[in-house]
Amino acid sequence: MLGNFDFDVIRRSLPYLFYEGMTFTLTLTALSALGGLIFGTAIALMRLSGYKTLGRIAGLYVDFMRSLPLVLVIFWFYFLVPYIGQWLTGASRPISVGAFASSLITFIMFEAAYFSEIMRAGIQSISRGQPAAANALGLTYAQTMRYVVLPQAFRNMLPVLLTQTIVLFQDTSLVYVLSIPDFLGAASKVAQRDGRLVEMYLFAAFVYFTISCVASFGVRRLQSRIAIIR
Amino acid sequence: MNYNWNWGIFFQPNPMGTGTYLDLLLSGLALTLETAVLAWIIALVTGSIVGVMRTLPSKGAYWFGFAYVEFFRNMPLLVQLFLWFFVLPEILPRAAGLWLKQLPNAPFWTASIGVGLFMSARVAVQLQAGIGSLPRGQKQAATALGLTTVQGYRYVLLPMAFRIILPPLTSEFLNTIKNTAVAITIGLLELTGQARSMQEFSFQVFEAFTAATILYLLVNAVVVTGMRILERYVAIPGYITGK
Amino acid sequence: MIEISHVDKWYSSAFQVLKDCTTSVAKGEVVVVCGPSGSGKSTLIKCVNALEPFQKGDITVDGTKVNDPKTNLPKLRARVGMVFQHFELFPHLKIIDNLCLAQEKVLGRGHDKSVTKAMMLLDRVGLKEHAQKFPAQLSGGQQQRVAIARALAMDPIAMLFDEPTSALDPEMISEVLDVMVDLAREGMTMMVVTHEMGFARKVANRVIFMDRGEIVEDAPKDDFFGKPRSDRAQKFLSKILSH
Amino acid sequence: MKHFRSIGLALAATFAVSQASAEELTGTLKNIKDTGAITLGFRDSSIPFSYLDDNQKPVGFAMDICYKIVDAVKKELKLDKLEVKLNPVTSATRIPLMANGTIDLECGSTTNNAERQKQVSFTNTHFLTASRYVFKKSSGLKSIDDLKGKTVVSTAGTTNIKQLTEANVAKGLGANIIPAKDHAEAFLMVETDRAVAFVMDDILLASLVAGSKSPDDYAISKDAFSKPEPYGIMLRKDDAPFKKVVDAATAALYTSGEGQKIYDKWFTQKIPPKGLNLNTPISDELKHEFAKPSDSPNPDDYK
Repeated sequence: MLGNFDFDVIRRSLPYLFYEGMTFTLTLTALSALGGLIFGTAIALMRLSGYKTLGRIAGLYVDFMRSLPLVLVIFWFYFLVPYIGQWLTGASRPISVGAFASSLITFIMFEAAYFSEIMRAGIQSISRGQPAAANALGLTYAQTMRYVVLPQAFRNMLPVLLTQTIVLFQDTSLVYVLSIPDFLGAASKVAQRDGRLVEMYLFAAFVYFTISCVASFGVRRLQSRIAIIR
Repeated sequence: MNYNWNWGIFFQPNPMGTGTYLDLLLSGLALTLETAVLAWIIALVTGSIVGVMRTLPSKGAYWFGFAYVEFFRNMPLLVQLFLWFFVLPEILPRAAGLWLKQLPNAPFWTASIGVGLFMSARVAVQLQAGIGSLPRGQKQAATALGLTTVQGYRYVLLPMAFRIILPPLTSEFLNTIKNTAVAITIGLLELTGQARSMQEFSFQVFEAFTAATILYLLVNAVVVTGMRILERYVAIPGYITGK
Repeated sequence: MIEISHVDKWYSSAFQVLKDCTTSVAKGEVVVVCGPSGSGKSTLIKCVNALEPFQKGDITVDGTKVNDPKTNLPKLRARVGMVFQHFELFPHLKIIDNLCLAQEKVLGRGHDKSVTKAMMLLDRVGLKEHAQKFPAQLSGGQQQRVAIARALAMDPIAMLFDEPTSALDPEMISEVLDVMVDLAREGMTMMVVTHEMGFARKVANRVIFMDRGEIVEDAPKDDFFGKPRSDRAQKFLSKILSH
Repeated sequence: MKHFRSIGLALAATFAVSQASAEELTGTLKNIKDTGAITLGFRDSSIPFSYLDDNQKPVGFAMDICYKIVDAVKKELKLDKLEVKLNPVTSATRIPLMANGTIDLECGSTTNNAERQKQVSFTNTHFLTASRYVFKKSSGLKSIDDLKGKTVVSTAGTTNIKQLTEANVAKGLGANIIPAKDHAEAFLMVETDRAVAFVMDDILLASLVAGSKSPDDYAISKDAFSKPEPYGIMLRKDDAPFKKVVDAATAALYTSGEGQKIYDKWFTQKIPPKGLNLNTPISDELKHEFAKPSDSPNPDDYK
């Protein structure tokens, strides 16, 4: 069976797969991770703020997002984001949001729920003495968080955050359902056009596997280095 | 908002002739649960075997477990489903491939096995961590009493390890349910898929997705409650696990 | 009964934990092993029932060579009772089930017979009324007595104790030692790693002193406490007896 | 009805330019003017209407028509520059994406029917096609009834899957219907024996077969699930000024004979990516429609 293998189809489509597909995937991953981290940290701080209502709203958001399949959330946001934009800006008609922006918003909102749980655990892992000491020095709540608590929480949680980012990298492949040409979408377009499923899907699997493997190997190295420093 | 709301749509007949649109969604929910349960059984069984292998002193078993977990953890689920659904039948001998492709309910079986194996790697990691968290003396005590390795795992290590990892296993089970939605890409008409069909046939996008969302939330609540009860049921008096 | 001859053990090529250890325990004899922490005494006792592998030398228990690959280790271990520093009761099993598990699974005893035996032994260590409790509901001293009963339920030909009282609060030490003294007086062959010199004085036949993986001293009790020959043993004794 | 429409059309064609400039801009036109951009929805594999060529750029008959519309819009709004954004859509996403403003025109093979007109609008018809199924000759299928108990695929969100589902119920076929994301994926299901038949508009089936690895293996059913139905470029509902411009542009295109030229380019000549020739000369019905453009969803209006 492998005799019919057409490696040439991979070679011919490499520019498209990587310049368009992989660029889309990696940009989406990086920006979503960044946005998800910022938004997730905000949610974590809300949950730990001590304001009951604020904490409850944040908690509900996290539970809500974590109850839904990503595929459903992707559909939701793809169709809903323009209306939200209209509502936010008070425009007379839905705001046109492109495929990339829409996916980006989706992943930021979705991943924030997961990043917030990580950051919450990170903040809670810091001994109570730290904020107490910061307060004793006269730092405000915001300063305590900004200069004392969050940097430590972030450093402690860095390996977990990076692992979650690898999961996110894999999850971005789900924009396939919207026919958006991310890496997998691009591969499947070539696969279907040329009838070369076996080659293209095996190649896509290989690429995702290699990148994730190298990345998680790096995270493990980082983890053991952090373990030594502690 | 320029949109015609119509919440009565759920009680109108669906074009499949299987009752109302609500029935359509409920049939999707049933398929979601069936797929998830079968996938979960596969994940638990293979995940446990692999997880145990990773704790055995044998180098070979350890490396097999390691490779297994890395293989299934480093590829998107969607890609794995494509491998099982589109690629596997093509690289098998023609007759076997054809048989596989013409199986009735091929998407269901592919999704169950695909999601099951994907989740098994996560179960394996959890179980390995659970076993690792037990005091080393437990294994030695079992060995000193003359229990074989199999008996030691069966009667001593696994009952404790599974109790310890019950909370993370709960979220992995919830992930399994959610992950079945990825199988709409291979034509499985589970809850998200049926919500999408409803949207396509009735054009009532937001009603369809709202209903699916509510159903997922309900399933989540039921599973979480069920697992809490299970946790309480298997809790050991006087022994505090984790939290 | 237990023959240890020229045993060497390394963890890595650089770190030798046992150096040419040779000693023996005769039938009905009680031997106390003592020495500073890290001296290899726990390792030595764990080598006796092959919980720890060793690279050189031989250990024979009741005529069976421990380090022979053909030896059925579970069978051998079932005949040698072992008590651990941290008790290592199985937390998910009731006290009675802790005692019955190995009887049924290893010795193949019937359930009723195992229960009768277990109850008899629990009665003997004074814990009959706790049979239906879980380990975490018992105090440390009670748990260690259960652990002794669990080992005895296997009808061992010899008992190994690995610092059985060192994890206990002071007020619980004596209840455990009392059980051990009774056992010694009944003629059980015992090898005991402990710092309890009172116990050694009372029932030991011989005392072995270890330091840095070596058996420095191996003498009858009275000789050991009367006129220890080595500096190291003298220093050790003066330290632990000074209070 | 038809009469009324053609009057409206004539009016639109005559007064579109002067009216729009005199009035305050609203809706899509205002948005296009404000942003200087128009977004076209395109399809992956609706050959030859809207599909990706070798450079993964969307091309096709409907794309050409859309670019003509874009020119008209540009002229209408007196813009020097009009950026054209392209957004991929599937059968399942095109209607929600039109409704939520992501795309302004959908350039593909979308059937214009009364039900969809409740959600979106269509401009003048650019093609007529009936719903049939493709199968491998080796499977020996003949009629719709032969699909009994078989696995049949169609594209999610199309009128075809709906017609198939309805036929399945009405005729008690008990066929197992699988939805696919797009036409190429659906055809692949038949090619790899996952499904015995793919129900779709016959023109799309014909192009998929022609472009396949071994076109001789496939045949298209004589039986149809529907009368020939009209395809239209889709636009947002309740946006009369924009529709006026689009209708005028397409009407002008079709009546001038340029429509026929574009048609011939895609249906009777070699097309990318593989130099395929579909050899499908224009039908009498469509010729008639081009002479008198109409946006009616009723198939009977095109006889």
